[in-house]
Amino acid sequence: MHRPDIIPSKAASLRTLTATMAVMCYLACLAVGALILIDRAVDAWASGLSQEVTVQIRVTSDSDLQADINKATELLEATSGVVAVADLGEEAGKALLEPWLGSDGLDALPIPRLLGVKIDETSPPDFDALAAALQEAVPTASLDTHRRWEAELTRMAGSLSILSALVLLLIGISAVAMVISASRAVLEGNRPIVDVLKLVGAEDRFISRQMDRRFLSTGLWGGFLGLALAIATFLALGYAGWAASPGLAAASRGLFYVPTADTWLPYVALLAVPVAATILSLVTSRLALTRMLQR
Amino acid sequence: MHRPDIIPSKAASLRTLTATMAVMCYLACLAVGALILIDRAVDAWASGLSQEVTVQIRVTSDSDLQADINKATELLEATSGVVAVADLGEEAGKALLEPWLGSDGLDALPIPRLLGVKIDETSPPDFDALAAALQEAVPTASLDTHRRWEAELTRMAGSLSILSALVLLLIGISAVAMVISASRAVLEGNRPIVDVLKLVGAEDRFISRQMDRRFLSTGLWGGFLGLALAIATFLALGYAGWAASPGLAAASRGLFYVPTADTWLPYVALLAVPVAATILSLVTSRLALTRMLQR
Amino acid sequence: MLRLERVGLSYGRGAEVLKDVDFELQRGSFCFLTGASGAGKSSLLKLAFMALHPSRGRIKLFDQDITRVSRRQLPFLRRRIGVVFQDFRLLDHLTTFENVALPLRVAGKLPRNYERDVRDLLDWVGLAKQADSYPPVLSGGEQQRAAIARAVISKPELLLADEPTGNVDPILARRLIRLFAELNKLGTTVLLATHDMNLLKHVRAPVLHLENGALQQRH
Amino acid sequence: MLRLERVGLSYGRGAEVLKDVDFELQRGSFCFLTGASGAGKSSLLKLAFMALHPSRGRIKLFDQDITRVSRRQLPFLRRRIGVVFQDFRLLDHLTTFENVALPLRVAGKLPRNYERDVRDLLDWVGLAKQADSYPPVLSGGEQQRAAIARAVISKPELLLADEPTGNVDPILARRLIRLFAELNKLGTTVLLATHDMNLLKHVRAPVLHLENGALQQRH
Ligand SMILES: Nc1ncnc2c1ncn2[C@@H]1O[C@H](COP(=O)(O)OP(=O)(O)OP(=O)(O)O)[C@@H](O)[C@H]1O
Ligand SMILES: Nc1ncnc2c1ncn2[C@@H]1O[C@H](COP(=O)(O)OP(=O)(O)OP(=O)(O)O)[C@@H](O)[C@H]1O
Ligand SMILES: [Mg+2]
Ligand SMILES: [Mg+2]
Repeated sequence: MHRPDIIPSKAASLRTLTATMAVMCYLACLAVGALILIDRAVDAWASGLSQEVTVQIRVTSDSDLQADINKATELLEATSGVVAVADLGEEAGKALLEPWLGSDGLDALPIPRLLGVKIDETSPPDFDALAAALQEAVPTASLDTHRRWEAELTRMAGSLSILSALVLLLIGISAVAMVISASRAVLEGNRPIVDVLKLVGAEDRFISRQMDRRFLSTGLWGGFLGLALAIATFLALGYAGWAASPGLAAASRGLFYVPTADTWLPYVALLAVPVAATILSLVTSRLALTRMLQR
Repeated sequence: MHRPDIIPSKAASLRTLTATMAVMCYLACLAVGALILIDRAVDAWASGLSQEVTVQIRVTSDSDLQADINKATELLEATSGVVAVADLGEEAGKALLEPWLGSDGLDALPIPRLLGVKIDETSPPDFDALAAALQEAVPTASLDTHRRWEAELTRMAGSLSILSALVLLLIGISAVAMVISASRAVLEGNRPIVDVLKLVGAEDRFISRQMDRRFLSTGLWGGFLGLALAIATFLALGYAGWAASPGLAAASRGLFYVPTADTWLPYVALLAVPVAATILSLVTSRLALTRMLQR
Repeated sequence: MLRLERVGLSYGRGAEVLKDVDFELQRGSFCFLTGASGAGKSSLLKLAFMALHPSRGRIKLFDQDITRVSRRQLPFLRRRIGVVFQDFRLLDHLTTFENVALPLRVAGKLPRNYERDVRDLLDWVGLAKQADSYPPVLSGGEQQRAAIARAVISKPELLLADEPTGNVDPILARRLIRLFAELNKLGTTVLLATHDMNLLKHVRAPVLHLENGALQQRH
Repeated sequence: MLRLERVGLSYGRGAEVLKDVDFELQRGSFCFLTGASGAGKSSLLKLAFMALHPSRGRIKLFDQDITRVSRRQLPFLRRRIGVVFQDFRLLDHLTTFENVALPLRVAGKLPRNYERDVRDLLDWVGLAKQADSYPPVLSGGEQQRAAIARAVISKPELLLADEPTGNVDPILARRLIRLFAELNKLGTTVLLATHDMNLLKHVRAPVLHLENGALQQRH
């Protein structure tokens, strides 16, 4: 004989809890996915870049090349964010001019000297200030702006990564607030039922088991609905999003298909969202129930 | 004599609605703010960039400079994403070499020629393919990679702008779903009261006025709480966020202080969020109430 | 006043609870409605109050066919009727005073015009001390008296009372019956469903008896 | 069985509803509890059922001091008591059958062991047809009978019934009183709060009368 659930499954507050779980898990999964995507993009980016910028020192008729090199090296080494400075030698200078002038007759020219400056990726120096200081100290020296762009990009990507972590955090906090509020409303709505159960001799264990079951099924159903919607969104982005933003689309697909060392990471991280939300809902209801039973 | 509200203000479902309004408005305001920030950043970026890349054509002993120029121009003009091609003349080539070699004796050298290529910002050409094609057709020609980086950055910023609009859209949809669900739960919880009101002779108008009042005050209170939290978050980012990401911090403050032509835009856009959410909540409750009253 | 013509009622697809009920309640009359538990007394009162639609037949109230009356008219018809529900239907978040005053408030009256009346009535039904209490803390009989007070506060033309003395002691019951009789003298038509045989002894009035869905008049 | 010693009860900071109530209910006895509406009958039953704590005094139930019993013991004590609440307290989302079976289910019994008993009892109280209906569609008297069935299904040692016949017709009332008397013969101690003077005539039993918060015994 089928026994109906003692805690009803059709209350309006329970539908709100389901919606809350679904929506908040959806947003959290999107945020987690975006965080993973952006972190990967930033990593890929950073590993593709050299951690060097170059400084060119011109040779003029009235300058002492070696003195200029020493002075510039000294200045660079004293700059925070610079890890190491190396003189790249004459050949590097020739290689620089070759594209413009061809290799013939280069020897006759005052070949500029290049210094390789290894920078700290995590806290790069302020390039504008550095360029100005360099110009001031050694008028023949100039900072290669090409690499500066790369560093700028890396910094921007880093910012983006922080921003998305922040968004994840804020969505997480919001989700926690919502799940707690909705769970408490459900429990509050069940107060008359809890009272009757107490009166007919139900043990606390019995009541919390029934309640846990309801919250567990509601939580998991809502949570995984949200997760499914999030995955659907990533897939939609991965395929339909091509026109709008090819990079985004490829990245979205990459989230699930591209084999990397940590392929399992997105799966685990995304799965953790509905599970964590359900646990939160359960714990909230347990605490409120305990308080309700105590009186 | 004080008359208590006919629709109670203390139901658990009403607290959930307040929380829902606050949290969803918070997230939506954050998304709106981020969208404005990113759009502004992208605009500023794009306007600061020239829409040109350059192509250098070397002079070698066995090449015909003018023929190379013509060939390259032809190829470039046929490339989609290229708007115009112009020969920048001999002086531009000299200016290019000056930083390395100084201005003395430049006349003796085979000065490379520069072509200015105006590109379509919104659909830039594929630079890698273009570089390869150029190399193939005109071995002495090369694409200046410096400007390519800028274009890449612009595209990335554009993607980011699309992404944030997408996030706003998804948060918007989520907020709509949540507000509808929570509003319906509140109305459902008030069904017994609506029934009694009908039985004691209340007109539909009377009931909906009472209900509207409740939803209006709950909605506005929750919505503006969310807005206030969002503004607090921007301010916190603007000041405390400096260390983590100076650019982000400056932008957050810029959202409210920097005088631009559209200074009013963020205020209006942010204000619209709680107002829209409250209207949504009101409309939802009205529709559900009308259905409830009809039976 | 109230006239049922060959009225039938069935809930959902179930059997008919009321079959061919035919009767007329004269303006100014006082009538008891009896019948076994589950006979359909409450259902009949709900029909008269337009809280239910009959499955067939016609109901006339205040000379209007209420099976055809528009939804906009309903509240105004209902304001002319007072009802005591078997399950009271008080609003838990309003005080006894506010519950009793509800029909007046809903009709757009101002507190200063009714406060006095409400307090007097509460006094009469013995709830003066409970005026500012909320229904959940009232005893069963106190809730019932609040429901009665709410039904009569607007001096309705028709009073429908469903088992209005089931939760009060005999002395209070007699007092309440006197209240109904008093109202009746002032012109209110009263239809009172009850199981309490003692009540029938206190007021000489016709008794309508429901059995197997049919109505018989006894005197 | 049940023993109140100088028990006082006041709600919040209000006046005392019960003052110095002293009485003992012998095992196997049958007792009526009367008193005006608001006299404190329901409050006294709630005290006996441990749904309320006395403000002072001591209550002994099954030879245990229930003002000192641990929260873990409460459910087991309550399973030995059947209660009919004045407001029924049925669960609206469970069928009549499930409502009546609730105390058994909660005590961990399996459906195959009680289904038969529940159906028989529903039959006895005249709810066989309503077994699969939900409380909101039951008539007042049907709900009351469901509440009574739930109270007696586990053949409790003590039965507390609060106005258990307020919503049923006199014939059913007599039938229900017979049920209580039958249970009493099988060993259940019965304490029955009522306003119905006719019931008092049907069973010869001592009457406890509450007045001004004090209890007087009448025979
Ligand atoms: N909403 C409903 N849906 C289905 N059946 C209903 C509904 N309301 C009442 N019934 C059934 O109709 C029958 C008559 O109910 P009604 O409440 O009119 O009886 P009553 O005469 O008032 O009984 P009582 O004296 O016990 O209050 C009962 O058998 C009841 O189960
Ligand atoms: N939870 C409560 N809080 C405050 N006062 C209460 C509460 N419950 C009951 N009372 C008050 O205590 C008094 C006794 O209530 P009780 O329900 O015991 O009366 P009763 O004898 O059962 O009356 P009735 O016959 O009308 O059911 C009443 O005046 C009531 O208003
Ligand atoms: Mg009835
Ligand atoms: Mg009582």
